[in-house]
Amino acid sequence: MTITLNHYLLLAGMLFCIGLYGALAKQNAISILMGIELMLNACVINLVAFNRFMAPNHLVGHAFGLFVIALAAAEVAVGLALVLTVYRDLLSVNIQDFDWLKW
Amino acid sequence: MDFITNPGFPYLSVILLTPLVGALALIFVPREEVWTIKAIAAVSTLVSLILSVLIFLAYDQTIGGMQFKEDILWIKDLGVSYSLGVDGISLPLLLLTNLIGFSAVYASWNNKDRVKEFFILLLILITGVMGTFVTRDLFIFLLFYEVVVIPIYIMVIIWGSTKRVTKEYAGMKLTIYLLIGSAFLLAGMIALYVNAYQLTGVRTMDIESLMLVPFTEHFQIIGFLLLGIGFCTLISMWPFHSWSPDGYAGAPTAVSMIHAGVLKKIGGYGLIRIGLFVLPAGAKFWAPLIAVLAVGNVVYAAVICLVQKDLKYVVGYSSVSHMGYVLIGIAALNVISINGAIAQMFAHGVMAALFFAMIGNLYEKSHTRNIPDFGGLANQVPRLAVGFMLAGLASLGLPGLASFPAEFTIFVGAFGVYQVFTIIAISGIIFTAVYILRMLGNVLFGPRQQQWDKLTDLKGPEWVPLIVLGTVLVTFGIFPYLLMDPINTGVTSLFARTGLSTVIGGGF
Amino acid sequence: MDFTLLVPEMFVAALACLLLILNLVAPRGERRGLVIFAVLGILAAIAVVAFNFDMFDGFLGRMYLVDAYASFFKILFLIAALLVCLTTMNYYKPLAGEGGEAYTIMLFATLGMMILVSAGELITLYVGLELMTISFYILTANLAGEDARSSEAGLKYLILGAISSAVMLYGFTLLYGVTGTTMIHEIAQFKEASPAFWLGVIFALSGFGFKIAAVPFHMWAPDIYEGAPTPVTIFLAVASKAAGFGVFVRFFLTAFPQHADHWIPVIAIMAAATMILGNLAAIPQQNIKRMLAYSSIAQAGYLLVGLVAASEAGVKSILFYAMIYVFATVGAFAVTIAFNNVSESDDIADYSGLARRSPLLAVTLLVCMLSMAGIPPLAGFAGKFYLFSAVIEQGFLWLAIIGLVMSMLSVYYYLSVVRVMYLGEVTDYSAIKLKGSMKLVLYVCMVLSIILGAYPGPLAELANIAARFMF
Amino acid sequence: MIHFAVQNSWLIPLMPAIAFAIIVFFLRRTPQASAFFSISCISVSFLLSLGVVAGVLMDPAAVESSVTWFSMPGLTVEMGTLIDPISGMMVFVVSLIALLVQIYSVGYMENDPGYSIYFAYQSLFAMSMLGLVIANNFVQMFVFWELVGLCSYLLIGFWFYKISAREAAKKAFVTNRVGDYGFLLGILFLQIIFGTLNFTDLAQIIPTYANVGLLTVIALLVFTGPIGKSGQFPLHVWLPDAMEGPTPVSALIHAATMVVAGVYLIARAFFLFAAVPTALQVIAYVGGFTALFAATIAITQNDIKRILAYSTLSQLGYMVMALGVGGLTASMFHLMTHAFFKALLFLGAGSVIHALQGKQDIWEMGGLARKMPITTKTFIIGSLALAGIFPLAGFWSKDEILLAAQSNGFTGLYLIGSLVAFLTAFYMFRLVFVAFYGQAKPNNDPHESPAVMTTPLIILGLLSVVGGLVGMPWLSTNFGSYVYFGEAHHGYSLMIMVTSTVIALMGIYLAYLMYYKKTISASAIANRFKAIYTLLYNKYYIDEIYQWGINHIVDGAGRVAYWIDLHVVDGVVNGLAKGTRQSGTILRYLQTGQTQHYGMVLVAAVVVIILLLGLLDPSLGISAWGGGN
Repeated sequence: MTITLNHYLLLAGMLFCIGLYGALAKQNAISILMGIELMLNACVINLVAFNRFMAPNHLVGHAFGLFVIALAAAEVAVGLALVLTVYRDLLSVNIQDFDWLKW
Repeated sequence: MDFITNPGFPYLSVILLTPLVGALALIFVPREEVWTIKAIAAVSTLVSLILSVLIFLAYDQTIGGMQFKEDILWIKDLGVSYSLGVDGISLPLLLLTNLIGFSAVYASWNNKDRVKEFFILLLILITGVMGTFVTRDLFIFLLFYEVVVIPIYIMVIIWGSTKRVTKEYAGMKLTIYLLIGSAFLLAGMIALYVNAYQLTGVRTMDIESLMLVPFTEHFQIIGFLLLGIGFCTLISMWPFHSWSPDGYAGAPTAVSMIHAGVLKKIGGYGLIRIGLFVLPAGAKFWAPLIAVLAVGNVVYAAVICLVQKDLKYVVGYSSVSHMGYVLIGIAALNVISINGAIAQMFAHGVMAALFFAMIGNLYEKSHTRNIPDFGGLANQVPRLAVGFMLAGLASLGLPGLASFPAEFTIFVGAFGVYQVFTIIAISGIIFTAVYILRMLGNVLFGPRQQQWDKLTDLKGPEWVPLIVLGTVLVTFGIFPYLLMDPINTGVTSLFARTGLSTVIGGGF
Repeated sequence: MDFTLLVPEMFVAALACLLLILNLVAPRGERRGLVIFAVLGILAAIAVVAFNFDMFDGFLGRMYLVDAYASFFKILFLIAALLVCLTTMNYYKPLAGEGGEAYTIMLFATLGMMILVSAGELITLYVGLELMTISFYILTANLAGEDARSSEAGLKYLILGAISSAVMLYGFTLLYGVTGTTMIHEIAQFKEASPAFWLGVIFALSGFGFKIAAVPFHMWAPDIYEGAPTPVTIFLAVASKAAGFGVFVRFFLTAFPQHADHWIPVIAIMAAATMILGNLAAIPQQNIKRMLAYSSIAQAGYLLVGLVAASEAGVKSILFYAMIYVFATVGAFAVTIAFNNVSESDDIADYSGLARRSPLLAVTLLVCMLSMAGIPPLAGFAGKFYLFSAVIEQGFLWLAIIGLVMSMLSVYYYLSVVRVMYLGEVTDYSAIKLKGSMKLVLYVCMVLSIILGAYPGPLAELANIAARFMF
Repeated sequence: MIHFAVQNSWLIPLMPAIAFAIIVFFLRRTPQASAFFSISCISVSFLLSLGVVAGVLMDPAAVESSVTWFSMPGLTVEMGTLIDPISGMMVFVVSLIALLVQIYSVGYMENDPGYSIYFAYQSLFAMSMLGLVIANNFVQMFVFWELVGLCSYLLIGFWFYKISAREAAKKAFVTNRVGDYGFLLGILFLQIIFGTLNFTDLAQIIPTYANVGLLTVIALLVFTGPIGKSGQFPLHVWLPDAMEGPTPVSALIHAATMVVAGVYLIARAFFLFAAVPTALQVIAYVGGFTALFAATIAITQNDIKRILAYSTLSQLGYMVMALGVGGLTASMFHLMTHAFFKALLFLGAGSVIHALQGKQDIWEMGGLARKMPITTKTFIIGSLALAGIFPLAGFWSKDEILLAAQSNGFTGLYLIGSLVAFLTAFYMFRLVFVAFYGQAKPNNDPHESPAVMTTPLIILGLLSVVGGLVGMPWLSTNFGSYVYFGEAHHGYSLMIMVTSTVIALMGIYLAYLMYYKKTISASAIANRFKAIYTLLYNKYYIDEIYQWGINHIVDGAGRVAYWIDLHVVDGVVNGLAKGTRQSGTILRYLQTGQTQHYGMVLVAAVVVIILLLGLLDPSLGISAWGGGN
């Protein structure tokens, strides 16, 4: 069995869905951030796989992937800082507790 | 009148902008200087009034068409220009606006609460209404129309009165109702504009140019529907009328005067100038429906007037009823009926304004508008009673006052087209007589009541609305050709220009 | 590689860094000098952009486009940043570290937006987007502030923003995979639409929809607008939204014009839903910031109408409306800042009698809100006229009717505020004192809202020039 | 002078118009000056009308002139004058009676606080009535028709502080409006069909118009105007109530001039009615019925003015009936003589009321004959004239009417006419015997009225005596030689003259027995025919029926419509507003504050859009996705 594009895409798709599930279902803010990371990683896999199979002449997909990794790191850095602040205010990282702003 | 036909002088701009200049000037007057404030308001409206009377007289009927034109390109990419002009249709309405505007200033003379703001808003209101009648550009027309809505709201909620409904409710209802109507209007106008551009390749908002655009019949029907919803709401066509009695009841006197007197007429004016002359096939398609609803207006509202207890509600519903005549005149789509409709708008405007001025004056002194509270007021306030009588008699279409020639012309014009509807509508003259005389009788006549002995009669500035509007009612009633001839010039020349009779067919 | 094309961006980046350094040097708590510095810098940046307004060039091929369209938006962002900086002078709460960091981050967000609207390629676009968004996370949370609501808003924004951008990114990868390119104009040459391609389009749509807070991607906006410090809310509502539109319009009109028949109806429905929901949900609000948040959702709906037109006139109308929307929104929110400063309240009920306490605030709020509602002769009317005439030209009469009716309906809740201001019971007669910078903002917003409505010609001409580059 | 008057007959209504304007604007505070000015102006009108009459007598051909009031393509409305024998006669009668009544009013209205304004109204009325009379077209007729209605309203309600006056005025106007509605419709039909409303033009066109059915409808519609104005059944109810006005007003407006405007209209437009025999028959029977109907009521009434009012109704019915049977000459003749003696009777009644400080019940009078000799004599002359006793004015004109009815084959109407003649004589002399010769009441202190009031009485008394002679059938050139439609014809029937005189004398004798000799007990008869008496006394309950209709049907419709307006029309509006607010509230609470809900909505929205695109447009192939590409 050879690994084709479809396998990579399937993997990425599954990863994305798992990440999405995590982001939407987990209550712990840290876990949610991790879910988001998974989604972004799925994108990276997609990019790299597409680059390899669909347009192997350029390395645009790889470059894109690198940018995504960097930006994901930045995002998570800010995210963690925010979680800390919120924890300082509410002594909780449970996302369901944060519903002061509503209606 | 040669001096006034000097083509270079922008008479219409001066007429239009003088009240606005007055309003700007008022901003810089300290609020304590009540007398100065009133004087500025009175002078600025008087200037407009005098000039508009001069224009009315100087308008050359032998030439007809748009005169006193002014053109400044305003928004190039939309094809909008600040273009003014009056023809036989707008001329009477311009005069009407200024008559009522001037009277409204005096009708508010005794106002003591936030005088400065009141007169600023009033002058803006007058400018806005006037603008719709003198502009030849669709965009500017709409602009002026919508400009007036917000000042009215503010005036209602601040200086209005709460009776059956709160003034907040009345003001909001009036505003939102008219604005939503104007949303359809706006949509229709934009569609008109866009369609004309697609057909001719020229972006123009000039109403007279739009009249010559060959719109498809399908588009005309949709376009007229949209415009019609807007205009018919404004002219309070059944069943879009319920803002009107509540609104007038809540509004301060001056606003009621201007609203019932002229603002409402923008609906009829728009229906004629834009609905009818720009979209004749659409007008033809919808005219029967308008006629039916107009009959509803006349009879239904007149019957409701019978059981009203509040003076303003009587006049409010009465104006709904009278607008039915205007609508049926428009729906009949012929020169005679439209002449009549425009004349009726003028006559009703003067009459309704006079009525509201008198009611306002009475309310100001008695703090009630409840008809059963009154009785025998002619004993104490005979001058006020004269005003009431004049307005009431004009309302029931008495010959010798301006509304009779107008109504008669409408009837003649409409009768040939919608016989049954017109017959039903004319029955309104009976109901009108009943409720008007009942109201006049119950308020003015009967035994003297001690509680009203303290009422003071019209005096000083309070005379002005009665004198101005009463004179107009009588003058145009005895010499109706003064009013009818210019209107006829305007309508016939537009019929000829747009070839309307060939599109509409019949009706002649 | 003509680096001169990047002068505005580099200027703004430099300004941001300079501010950061200055902040270290300047005494703690000193805000005034920094703001003046930032304002002057931004003015210079505007001059730089405006100087090269009517040009068309690409940096690295068409990777980074410098054209009038981008310049128009850049000027808009810079104006917004300028006005926001001025409003912060009056903002009582500490804003991101008692000093300059907030301005630095704001400028970085501006930089992100500038990159975003110039992006001709997916990677650049994504980077610009993230630069803008991440800056906003920080600004929203107001890390230096004590307000727990800001923190909550920041976290919410971060989570939702990250999810949305991940979805969008996934869409980008699909597009890249299907077409084999990240250049937007090259995607346009890809005529055959496969399911994967459409997934990519829809995912991208969701991402842009999120940025502009269009229904059904709008859920974050009211909470975040309410929770964020008001100057940030302004910036978010005005600049971020405009940036979203800038890239949205460019991306969709450049990349997918040949599929327009399919995505335009979707956007039309979104536009209609946005206008309806935004206006209806604003009606029962009691908090003015939240009300304005819903109102700004509705504004996004109007702007979307221009995209539905997908024509030169449509783009022009978006540009025009986005610009006048800046003044209306900044003006309205600035009033809430000034009011909050003395009353520490955003409840509409507390605005009672504002007309007596400060006529300027009341009139500005009135004018700006009515401009948003599209009442002539204010700017919003002209803007709506452009928008709806563009869309009617394309045959979407129904959308125009919905939009117009909804905008007239919006007068209802705007006037409710007006009623409170002018008629409400007055309990506190003390006049509200305003700082010069705040007065400046208020006057600018009010006067421009009137002038641009009464005489929209020049701005419309600029928008027209800019829009021409899209086709 | 004569030529001038005929050519410038527009001056006749103009004079009182000037008086009205001057009094209203300048003379309100100087009562004597007002009266003087008003009377001067009407005198000028009277002189001019004398000139007109002379002119007409010299040359009966119609003289017409007009100016355009307003015009437009398809509609030209004129104001003009049409002087021919009919209008000449009317101008003369109207200006004469108006002049006499104004003179009389100087005495009668003395000390009334509204003295000036009273004369202003009188002038306004004179203007309107004269304008109506000389009208050369239907619109002008209608304009002045309405204006006389207005004057009637104003003068009935002159003492507006009396509730009864206020209500009577309103009733008069509204009832007339009902008639005017039909009249207006008729005018509109004429305008639409013939394109002109000029009498002369229409007289040319109408006989050639083929659609008799439509013409009948038009004629009947026009006839509703006279039904209202001339108090024909069923719109007669306002006239008795109109007696609330000052008595000179009743004499002028509600007896001699305005109420006959309807009759005059039919005569003026006789070319229309003559073309449709069916309409004429209707008119004849309406008139005959009214004549009888009102006379029966009159015999039971106790108020002196009301008796006269019902008498007026009855006589108006006579005139209308005369027109209906084709006797235009007879009708016009009776119109003129009736104006003389009915004005006389009203002014006489006014004199009595004046003397008794406002008492109007004939049973409270009595014994006036000795105290008020002039009034009594003139009143009796008037009564005899009304009863149709030879050779007084009423005799000639009534005989003409009966003759016309009989000779044109309306035997039933002839009998009714004779019966009415009997009733008329009876109720008039019931009035005379009770009021003037009955037992004097101790608390009354009557005295003869001043000369300014008695002079008009004497003049009118003279006219009542000799006024009928102009119509003597034995004259070769009499009234009928000038006033006629079609062909003038002279004729008389001695049989009718004798029988009608006998019938009238029987009526007088019966009244003499019942109310002077009291050999027949009136109350016994009343008790005997209790039901009929009550019915008559209550005027057949027609007012009550109308009142019920207005209260329940018209106002009921108003209440229903208002309910609909509040709850349906406004209900929809308010409901929409409420619905909008509530949907806003629902949307508001969808915003739960839960971050992950928002995220789910986001994802769900993406899914929905995928489905939407896929389902709506299968060509995109999204619906087939799932199997991969």
